[in-house]
Amino acid sequence: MTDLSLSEGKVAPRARRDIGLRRRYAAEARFRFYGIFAIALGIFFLLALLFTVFKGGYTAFWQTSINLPITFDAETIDPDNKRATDPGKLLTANYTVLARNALAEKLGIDVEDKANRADLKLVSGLISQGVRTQLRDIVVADPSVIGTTRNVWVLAAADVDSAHKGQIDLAVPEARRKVKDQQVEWMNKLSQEGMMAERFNSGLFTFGASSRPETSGMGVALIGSLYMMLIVLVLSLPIGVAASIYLEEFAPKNRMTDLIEVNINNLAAVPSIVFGLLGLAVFINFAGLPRSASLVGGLVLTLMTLPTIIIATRAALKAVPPSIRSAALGVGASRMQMVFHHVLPLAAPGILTGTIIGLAQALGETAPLLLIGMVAFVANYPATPMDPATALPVQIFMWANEAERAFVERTSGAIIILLLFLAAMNLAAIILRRRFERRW
Amino acid sequence: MSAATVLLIVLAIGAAAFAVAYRRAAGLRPEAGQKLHSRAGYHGAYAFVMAVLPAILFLALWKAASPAYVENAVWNDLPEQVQTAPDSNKSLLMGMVTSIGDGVRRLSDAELEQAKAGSVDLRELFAAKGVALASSGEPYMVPAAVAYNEMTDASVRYSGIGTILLALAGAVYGLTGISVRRRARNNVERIMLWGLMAASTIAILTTIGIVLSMLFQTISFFQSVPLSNFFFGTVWDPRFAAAGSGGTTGQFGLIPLLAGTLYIALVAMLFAVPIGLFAAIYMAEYASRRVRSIVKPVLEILAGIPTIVYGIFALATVGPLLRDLSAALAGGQPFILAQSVLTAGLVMGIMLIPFVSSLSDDIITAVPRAMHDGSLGLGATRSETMRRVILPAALPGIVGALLLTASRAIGETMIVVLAAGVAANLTINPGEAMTTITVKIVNQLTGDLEFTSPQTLVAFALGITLFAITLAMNVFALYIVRKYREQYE
Amino acid sequence: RDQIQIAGSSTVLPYAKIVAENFGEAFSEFKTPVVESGGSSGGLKEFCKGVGESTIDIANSSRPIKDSEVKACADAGVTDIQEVRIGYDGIVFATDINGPDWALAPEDLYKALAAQVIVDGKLVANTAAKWNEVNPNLPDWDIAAYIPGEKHGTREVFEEKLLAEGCKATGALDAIKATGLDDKAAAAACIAVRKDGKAVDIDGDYTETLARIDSNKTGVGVFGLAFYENNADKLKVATVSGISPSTETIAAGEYPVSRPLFFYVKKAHLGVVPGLKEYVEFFLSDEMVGPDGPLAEYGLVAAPDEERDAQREAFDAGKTM
Amino acid sequence: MNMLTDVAMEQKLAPTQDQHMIKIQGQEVCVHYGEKQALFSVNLDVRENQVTALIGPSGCGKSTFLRCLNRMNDTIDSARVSGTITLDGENIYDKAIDVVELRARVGMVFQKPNPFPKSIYENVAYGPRIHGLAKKKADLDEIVETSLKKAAIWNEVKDRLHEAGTGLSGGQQQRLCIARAIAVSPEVILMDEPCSALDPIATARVEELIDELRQNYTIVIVTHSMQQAARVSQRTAMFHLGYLVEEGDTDKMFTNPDDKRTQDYITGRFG
Amino acid sequence: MNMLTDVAMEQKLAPTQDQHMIKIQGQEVCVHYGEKQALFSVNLDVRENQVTALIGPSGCGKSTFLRCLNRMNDTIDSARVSGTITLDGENIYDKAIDVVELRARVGMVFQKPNPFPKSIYENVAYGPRIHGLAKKKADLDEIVETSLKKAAIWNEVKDRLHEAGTGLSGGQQQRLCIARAIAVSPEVILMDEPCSALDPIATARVEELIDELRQNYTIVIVTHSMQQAARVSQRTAMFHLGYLVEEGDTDKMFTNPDDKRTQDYITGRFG
Ligand SMILES: Nc1ncnc2c1ncn2[C@@H]1O[C@H](COP(=O)(O)OP(=O)(O)OP(=O)(O)O)[C@@H](O)[C@H]1O
Ligand SMILES: Nc1ncnc2c1ncn2[C@@H]1O[C@H](COP(=O)(O)OP(=O)(O)OP(=O)(O)O)[C@@H](O)[C@H]1O
Ligand SMILES: [Mg+2]
Ligand SMILES: [Mg+2]
Repeated sequence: MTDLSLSEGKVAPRARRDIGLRRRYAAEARFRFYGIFAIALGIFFLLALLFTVFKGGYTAFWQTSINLPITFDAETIDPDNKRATDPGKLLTANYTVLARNALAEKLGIDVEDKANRADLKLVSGLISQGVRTQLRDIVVADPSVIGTTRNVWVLAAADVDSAHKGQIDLAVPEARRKVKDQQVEWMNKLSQEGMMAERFNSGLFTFGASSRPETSGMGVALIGSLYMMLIVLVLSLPIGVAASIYLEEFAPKNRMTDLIEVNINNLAAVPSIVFGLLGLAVFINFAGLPRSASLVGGLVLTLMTLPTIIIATRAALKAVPPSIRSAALGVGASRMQMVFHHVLPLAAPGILTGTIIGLAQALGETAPLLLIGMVAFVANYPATPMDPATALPVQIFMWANEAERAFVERTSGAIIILLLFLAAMNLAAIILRRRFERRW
Repeated sequence: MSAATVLLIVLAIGAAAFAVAYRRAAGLRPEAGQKLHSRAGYHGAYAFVMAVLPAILFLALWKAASPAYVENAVWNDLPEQVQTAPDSNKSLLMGMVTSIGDGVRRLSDAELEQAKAGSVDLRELFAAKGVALASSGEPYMVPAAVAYNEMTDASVRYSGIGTILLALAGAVYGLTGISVRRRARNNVERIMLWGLMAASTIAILTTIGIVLSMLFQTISFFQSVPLSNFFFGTVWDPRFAAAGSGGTTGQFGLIPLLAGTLYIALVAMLFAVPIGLFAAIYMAEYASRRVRSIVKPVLEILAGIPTIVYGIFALATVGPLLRDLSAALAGGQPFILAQSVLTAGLVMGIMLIPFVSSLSDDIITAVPRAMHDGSLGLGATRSETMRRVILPAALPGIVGALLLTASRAIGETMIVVLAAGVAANLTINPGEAMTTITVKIVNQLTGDLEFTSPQTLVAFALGITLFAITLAMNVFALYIVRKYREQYE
Repeated sequence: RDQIQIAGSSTVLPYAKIVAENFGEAFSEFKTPVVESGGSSGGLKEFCKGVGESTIDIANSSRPIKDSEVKACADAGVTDIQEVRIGYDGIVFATDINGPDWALAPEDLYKALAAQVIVDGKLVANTAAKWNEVNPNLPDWDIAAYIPGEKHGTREVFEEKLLAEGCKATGALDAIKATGLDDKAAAAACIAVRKDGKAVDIDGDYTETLARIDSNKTGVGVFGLAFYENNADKLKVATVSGISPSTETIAAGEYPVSRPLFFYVKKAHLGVVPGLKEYVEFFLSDEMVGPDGPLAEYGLVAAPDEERDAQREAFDAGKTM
Repeated sequence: MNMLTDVAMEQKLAPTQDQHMIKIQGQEVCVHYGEKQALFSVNLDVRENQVTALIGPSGCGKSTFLRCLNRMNDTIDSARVSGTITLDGENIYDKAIDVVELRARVGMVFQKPNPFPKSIYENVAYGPRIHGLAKKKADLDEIVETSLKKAAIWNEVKDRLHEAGTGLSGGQQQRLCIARAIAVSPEVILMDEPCSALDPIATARVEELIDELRQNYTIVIVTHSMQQAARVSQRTAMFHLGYLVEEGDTDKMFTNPDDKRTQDYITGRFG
Repeated sequence: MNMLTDVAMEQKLAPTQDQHMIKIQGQEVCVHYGEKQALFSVNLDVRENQVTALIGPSGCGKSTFLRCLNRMNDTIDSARVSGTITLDGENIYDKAIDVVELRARVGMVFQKPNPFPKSIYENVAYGPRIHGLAKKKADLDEIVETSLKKAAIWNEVKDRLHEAGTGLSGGQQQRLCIARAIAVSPEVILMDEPCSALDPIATARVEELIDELRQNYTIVIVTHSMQQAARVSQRTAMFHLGYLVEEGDTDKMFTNPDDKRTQDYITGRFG
């Protein structure tokens, strides 16, 4: 239908201007490539890191255990039969011996024979010392088991666990390693009979700190970190956002606010351990809060996280276009309403990013906790944030410095747990952020 | 009445005030030509705040002030000779008195009489009750402790009553003036503004706290080490004096540490900023929503990995890799040591990537579309648009992000310890080891050395110095940002 | 407060942990004590903050408390301090398991690691690059020694027991004195370590040293005996002056490089903090610090019987410093 | 000189306008943007229940003056306003004045349409909501609907009330902003070129709306269209280079202006 | 039905236009925003060295069509364009086509003025600079000056070239954007209501400019002013609800339109 005019109008297009397209496209392609390259590099590093961590750590989630038919011998547990009157009796009984005897019997060693003392010591060495509390808990929970026989999976000792996982070089001379040849032989036997197996290491998540690798876990640290992150979130997000709002939206632009701004930026550069000093001075010495408590840890980390959140929030607030503000003011919104109804939601993605990064940093921080006594050995669960607790990175840090081989994989395992914790923590923020993201 | 119960009561009064005020305001019938100035909710909120805020402030002030007051009163009642005795340490003595006060509460009357009479050893008596005393104590302390207890009890009682009365008064005040023209919203917003202002002063308080918590030790450090030795010394070797200088105090040269700090941070920034910025640009401009929504949080994981993991990564992987690589390149002798500025900078840079990328991405995305369209409409390529229009418009925010990144680089410890070591060298070769101020702060604080020695105290001097240096850098950064700021629309 | 609070040396930490854990299990009426890490200095500093609920009860230390610290303590009201010596920590040199055997003497270490050595009777800066330059019996390895950082108590032991000895033995001490330094300065000069990167300070823990040796197979590291024993399948230990380190040789005083470990108890807290007295007694019992106890198993060199008895007696008698 | 003209004019016109009270009175209003002065001693009254049109070449200060009337200039850091402006006799630059209430009473439609990045419904409902004008959801729906209808955009958006306001065409955005402004039923409505992006039909509707609103409200409108000024306004003020050149009855201004510049501008012979 | 009208019209008009070649040809152009279709099979030609005016009620798809011509719709995520549009016979939606070059050839002035947050000078110099149109600083100064002069804003801004472009009045911003667009001397200039915020004098200047540019360039202009369309354009296209209702010689359109809707719209009887 337009053919007519087309055929009439068709002439050679006029010479095009040279606007350096080739060069500019090369630049464009380069630019784009840099972007892809940067992201790829970032992801590569992440994968490399994750790979090293996972490679070293996934084994920590399995723990060698031995399935033993344990006879809860009344003779051994409560020789004078006083448990009815003195419940403390059950707590102090010699449970270790029960497990040892059960295992010795399995391996065909006569417990009564004095000549077998050396062997019995080796047998004991197969079983974790933690068996004491394990069996005790069973008995205390249900004293009627006394006198019966039950199959119980008991933890193997840490060295046995390492050997079973192939982490100890069995080729080196026997004298130089912790696991003896006899023990290896028994281990093979037990494995073949299916009595020794690797089971999921739930203790890694539930146990508190311990000097024995096989009974040490992240339980206390998880609770401590949870408390601290809650405190940090509840305090630093509102305070940080409030401070940013004041500075960005309300404060007169003068020397004073410049001072505050510089100050906040500067706080971000203060080494984290200095915040520990501050926390020690202010919260413990001045305010009299208890040492090693996650409350103090949370407060210190809050102070440390604040600058990050404030800087991110201010940047996000600055980026909201002025027309939105005029629009709100124009319909008679007060500045407070303008900020809370319009500017803040639009700045939310940036604020959440700051929060994610700040919280992630707080979650991984050890140095400030050192001075307020949270880099510590804490075996009991904290009931409240006022009780002694540790934190995930602290536990990692402490395990990383342990001498025992079995702690090596646990260190990596702990890092994996920390990353999972981080991921769980960030997920909510990331979903929220996606909801708020909007282009105008 | 514990503080918690008082608080609960106050909150309950506030809630009641809110409800009443709300109903009253909602029931107001403005005359013709008049409008309700503030909505009922604001009237309610105002009444609530009036009821709760002064009461809580009062309680807090009382709690803060009363111990000092009580202590003073008790102290003044102590025997003259104690007060004026040359070796009497007030705080120590009062500490005893308060501890005894604690213990007195747990004593039976008979025991108390004994204690007053001085016929028992206070320390043993109290130890049995679970109260620690540093020394055996003096008999005169017991009556003082009893007085102390009475006064504190009274203080708690009065403060509770006072607080509740104040809350009631506040509630009444908040409720009385309710009228059509009352500016409840303005009042509530003014209070909110104060709240916001208070939040921003936390930064100042933190700063003051930081300086104060390091100042005294710093001063005592400089009493034993001359300023010039610290600020201009080029050798860091706190345990050894320079051969021939004769002193035994050691050398506390800041220069090598400062150089190391800046150098490592610089390398880290050189690595993280381009990568982070390009990643941000790619996510904001080129990537599809899906890719962006995955890549961004994935990169953010980098910021959350504990630094000790980075340290181990540097120590076990990156350092040896760089060393072997440089050895292969140079054919034999490696020119990069396993522990070097480069290793530390590189690994720290990895950690910093998300600081740049995520924050910048948010800022870039916030630049209005119209800017973008305006540039594309002129025939600019996307990269030109990005470089020349969007980035300049986003600059203030990006500079903020970069500042944060640089700050983090300066404050990092663990990576440096493991990747660059603790040896304080002064060199310009990035292939060699250096160390940073923060590393030394941590080291000197956590070691086995005497805590009163300059070797430990230097940590505080380092902390304050670093603080001052970064402050200067931030002032400069602020100046730069002001100069180049572009405000859109 | 129903929990004992302990802080201090990271060397003592593993032992304190073992005791604390066993204590918690054996005394079910008490909570397991909290043991903080953070260095002797930090621990003592907290210890000397004062008495009362908000302060710690015990400070672990890998060195004896210094006079200035005792004074600081007293200024803050901490006057009665009880010192407890728990045993000895052996310090060993080790190399990668696959290397040759090492036999070190203080002279070798001095010649290899000191800042200044004596060559032809003159004092010159140390330029030795290989171990066999120092002593032909040592392997042909580049000198790379991972020694404890200056913040560690171990470093002092290393300096006193090896460098100072080596300094004397090689005659450097006299040479240094000859340059006109007084005794103190000369002693300080003796223990100065070369700064050209051949001797690397390690401020982390022994795991870091182990990692260093892992990545540099010809490195020599300084370890605690306990750490070495836990990693005997990866490390080969060197003899010093012909003695191989072990709990026996150290206990017998044959192996020269060892140091005592301590903890300090606030007397004012005894009987106040529940379990504190029991904890200390439990710690000192042979069940724990004895030669067959778990601490020795972990690597602590138990003190001789008489010394342990003396410690127990001193504690029971309430002997303060 | 200007002043004299103004005063003279005022006196001349006064008798015909006594039925309309002065709603807003601007006296000696000067505005500076940083160093640059954008308005010079403007004296201008806005009468109740009338439409006042501000005309003048681009950049002469119309928007600036308009923004003074509800203190929107407060939001521009560099802007400084001097002189007095009274609303119902109260100085709106007084400390005691609550700007928020002022802006609720003096609504504004901006020159560049600036919808919130929210849904169309939320855009309109926002004002009534913060002022508590609707008790129930149904009331609010009602307000939104009437406002959109009055702004002549209801038909186009009624099926997409919950889509983003920023996804509208230019003219639609402008009408949305009008709807948003009238939804809070202010006493005075300031409109900065409300019809610039509108087609003739929509323009006619908006003009009708203005005429209708005039019964109850006071309206100040900036326009570049002489025709529009002539059609909708009762009084017209002519600005030039920051000065108020002339002000008076629209009929008179367009037929027999006092000032040469006005004459030139109206007849298109300006510049 | 539309189609038929189009063809008929085309044939009728063709003879009078052979001196002008077709510059842009749109065939069956449909645009969807997400689910919503905004343009329905539009067939429209733009002839070289002529001014084509797009008219139609607000929201009818004028801007949408305009934005198709230099593929600015690409930047809206939800927008999908189908059909073919050729520029000098090349399909601009072809893979081989380079959008950057296309946009350099087909410049655009947006409906909402969007100056960059840079100085006035930089705003104008931006285009020439990225395209490398000026070798020397002096050349660039020259380009900036002429562009600003052509856009009739030079006098107002010549003393403040280095102040921010965002600090201008609405009309000044609009003219700045015009200057920015012509500074790169594109072959085709798309103008989306370029005069909406301009006073009559400035409008006249811009119209003069358009007339002048027509000698060498091809211009497509969206306008709501019938007068303006009649004054400046040679051809007019009328849109309604996303359909191209009628297209033809401006003279004919305004005197004797074929379509009832056009007639109604022009005479203001629409809706
Ligand atoms: N980004 C978008 N997303 C969704 N719908 C859109 C978008 N932009 C425009 N529309 C819709 O497409 C239709 C045509 O819009 P267009 O902007 O082309 O109108 P117009 O003719 O330019 O109107 P005006 O004269 O008001 O500017 C309108 O109904 C509008 O609401
Ligand atoms: N934010 C600002 N900063 C600096 N100068 C400004 C600002 N806003 C306006 N101006 C200047 O003040 C003068 C008056 O501007 P105003 O916006 O009032 O003009 P106007 O009459 O509304 O013009 P238009 O019809 O083009 O919108 C103009 O010269 C303009 O450049
Ligand atoms: Mg204007
Ligand atoms: Mg449009």
